[in-house]
Amino acid sequence: MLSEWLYVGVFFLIAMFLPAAAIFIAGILAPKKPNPIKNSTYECGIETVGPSWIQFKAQYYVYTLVFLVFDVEVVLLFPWAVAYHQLPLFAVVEGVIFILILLGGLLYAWRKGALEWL
Amino acid sequence: MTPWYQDPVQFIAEWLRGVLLGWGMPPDGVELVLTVLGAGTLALLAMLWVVFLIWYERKLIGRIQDRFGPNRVGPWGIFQPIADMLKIFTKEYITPEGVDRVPYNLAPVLAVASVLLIWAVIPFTMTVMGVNLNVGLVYIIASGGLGVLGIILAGWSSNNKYALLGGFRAVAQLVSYEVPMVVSLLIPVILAGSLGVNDIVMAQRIPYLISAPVAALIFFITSMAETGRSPFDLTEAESEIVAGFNIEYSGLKFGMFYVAEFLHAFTVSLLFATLFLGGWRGPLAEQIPLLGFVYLVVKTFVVYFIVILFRGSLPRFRIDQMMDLNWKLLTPLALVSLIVSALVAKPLEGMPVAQTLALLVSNGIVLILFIEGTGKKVQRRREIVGKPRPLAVPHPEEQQGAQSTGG
Amino acid sequence: MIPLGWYLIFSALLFCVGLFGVLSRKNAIAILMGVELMLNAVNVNLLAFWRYLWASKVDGQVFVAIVLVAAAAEVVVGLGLIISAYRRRNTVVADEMDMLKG
Amino acid sequence: MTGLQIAFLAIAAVTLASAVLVVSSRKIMHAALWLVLALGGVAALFATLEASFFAAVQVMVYIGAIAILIIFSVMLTRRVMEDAGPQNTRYWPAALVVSLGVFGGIFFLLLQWPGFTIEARPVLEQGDFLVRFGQALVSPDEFVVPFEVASILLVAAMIGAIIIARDPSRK
Repeated sequence: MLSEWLYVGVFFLIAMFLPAAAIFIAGILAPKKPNPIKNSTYECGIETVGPSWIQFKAQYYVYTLVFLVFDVEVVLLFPWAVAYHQLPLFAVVEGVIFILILLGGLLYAWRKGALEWL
Repeated sequence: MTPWYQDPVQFIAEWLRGVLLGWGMPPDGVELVLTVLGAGTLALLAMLWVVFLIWYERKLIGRIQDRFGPNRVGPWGIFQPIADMLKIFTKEYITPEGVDRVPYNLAPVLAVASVLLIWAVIPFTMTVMGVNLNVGLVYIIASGGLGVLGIILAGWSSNNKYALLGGFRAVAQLVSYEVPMVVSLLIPVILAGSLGVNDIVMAQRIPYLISAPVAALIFFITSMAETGRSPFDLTEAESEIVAGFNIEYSGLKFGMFYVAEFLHAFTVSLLFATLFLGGWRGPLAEQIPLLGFVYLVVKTFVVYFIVILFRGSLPRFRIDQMMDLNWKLLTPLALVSLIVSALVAKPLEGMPVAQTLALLVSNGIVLILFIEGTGKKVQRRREIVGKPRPLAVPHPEEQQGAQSTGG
Repeated sequence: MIPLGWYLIFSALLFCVGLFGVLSRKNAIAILMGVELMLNAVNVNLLAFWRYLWASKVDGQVFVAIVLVAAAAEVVVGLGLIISAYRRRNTVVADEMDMLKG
Repeated sequence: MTGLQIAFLAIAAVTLASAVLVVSSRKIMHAALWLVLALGGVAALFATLEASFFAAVQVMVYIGAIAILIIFSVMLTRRVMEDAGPQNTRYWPAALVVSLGVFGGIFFLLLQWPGFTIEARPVLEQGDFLVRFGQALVSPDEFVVPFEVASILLVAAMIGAIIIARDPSRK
């Protein structure tokens, strides 16, 4: 068990190291001739953030929120799914009730218009 | 011991272990060295593989669009990506003013790492895999979360409104499509009774494409969306938000996002082949592990071909259509098919053929019902939009007169 | 092997760092981050006791799952409230959110 | 000192350092990014505890979902806090005293406790632990009520948050 996670840790470090090394090497090979105009932000549009812009973004936020709830519910469903073969029928039905509650929440959010892109 | 040509990787590992032990290294040290070597080789091969993928995909897209594709450097242009690589390695990094240095440089690294991480748990043959983690599927989903983090970092640290907007869009899209994907992955878990990727492959005497076609379909669509390429490439819609979250990146830092995208497209094909097409399974694959690798590669390339075909032939979705597709079709469909599969498979346990048939039929019914339902809705919308609108409307009185005379 | 005490001291430290964040931060989102740290400290503790004392039972892990659910619900509602307050009052400073006073 | 102990100390040090930065960083966005690192460190500690499932779930839920949601809200509200000066209230020394006091209390209690130096038993029935976990979650004499209530709680939280967070100008 621990050796498997050791492998995962080593693999994670290597997976971070390889692209970082590539970027670093390219940084050495590449020319460096910065000048203020080249380094300015594209279209110079930094401070165009207004209240209307923020209102527009709220929909992104609602999607993330619904996603978080689904993610956690699925985490609870994973052990149920793994144990599926060892469960009697009524235990499977309990899992199904769990999913039905989730589906009900989704339908409610749908009817409330939370899933509409505006 | 099996002959070397049947399972070369195991053979080399055994040989290396013997050599290192012969040098008098402690056993723990030997294991650590083997772990580092194995992980390093796997990750390096996966990254170098991108060179081939870029050529293959460009060639194929060229054919789809009635072009030759790359054909100048080497036979069939096969060295084109290497030439491109040499070029991009010597391109200047332009770091704009006001970026947040550490997140800005971390983002491309995370984007590549999140895709590479998936390779650690994929079984290439019966014996050769990075690690046989018993929670492999959760691990795969978790590594996807790191990719989302990379994009949000890129979008925010660039200090650019287009990058921020693109980052918001990309994250909303990736996060939304993760919901049906995760739910549809529960169905193979139910059928195999394990979260380990190799266990799922082992359990596929009949590929899950047959016993869980709806889950396979949802997984295919959502993983296409997760790669963020056409028809789901709203994150980099040139006409709307210039280039999306990676607008301020240049040189190899941009190249890393590019690499991550190509590698991701191949990796999801690999995952699809593993989870739904039986991975390395095939005739004689258990006796000769090397043969399993060949099966896996063939299956993966079939899926990869379809992925590229989709990319080359479908137009981009509008963002509201894309979100509707996810939340109003795929998510309910995934939940309903999960319920149906769980209820249908239970009474028929121990009868694999009957179970598979029942699952296939019930999946088909669910799919048809959903397509019927949404089809009608789309029809209605089309009627509203597509009502004939005459350019010049006659005056109401005139119209009445015309009608009375005509009648 | 690692003694159990190491995990307990670690989680106590993490809990207190989170507590400091909750007590001292102005920004409501930062307060939520402190709460997250505290909940994580609790999870470390639960899993450490599970591993060292009741490794053959699942109760410890079920507790962790429930804490996870509670943390998710707390973040969802808490951030929803913060965003709503931000819209109405244009502030995320916890002391300035006094809407119940009218 | 075994390799595992060194790994533990390194992970714990990184986690605590980033936790301190979470609560002291001036830029709220940086605090959120340090939070990601702290959560990752906790996930690594779960792995050392051989709680595989929760190590992976920690990354999937905390980093992949909760941290993303927090970063989103920071982005949505960032303009207000940009130039607001120090991020801690003026009572922060009092908060520090309270936190240190709580830690001192816990530490003192731990020293009194005889199980302080317990070492883990090496054997652990890992094979079908997840199966056992799943059975416990839906078995009526174990945790089926918390299981279903968790679902209701989450759905209720989702609905509540949607209603709260909706654009007030929209009908």
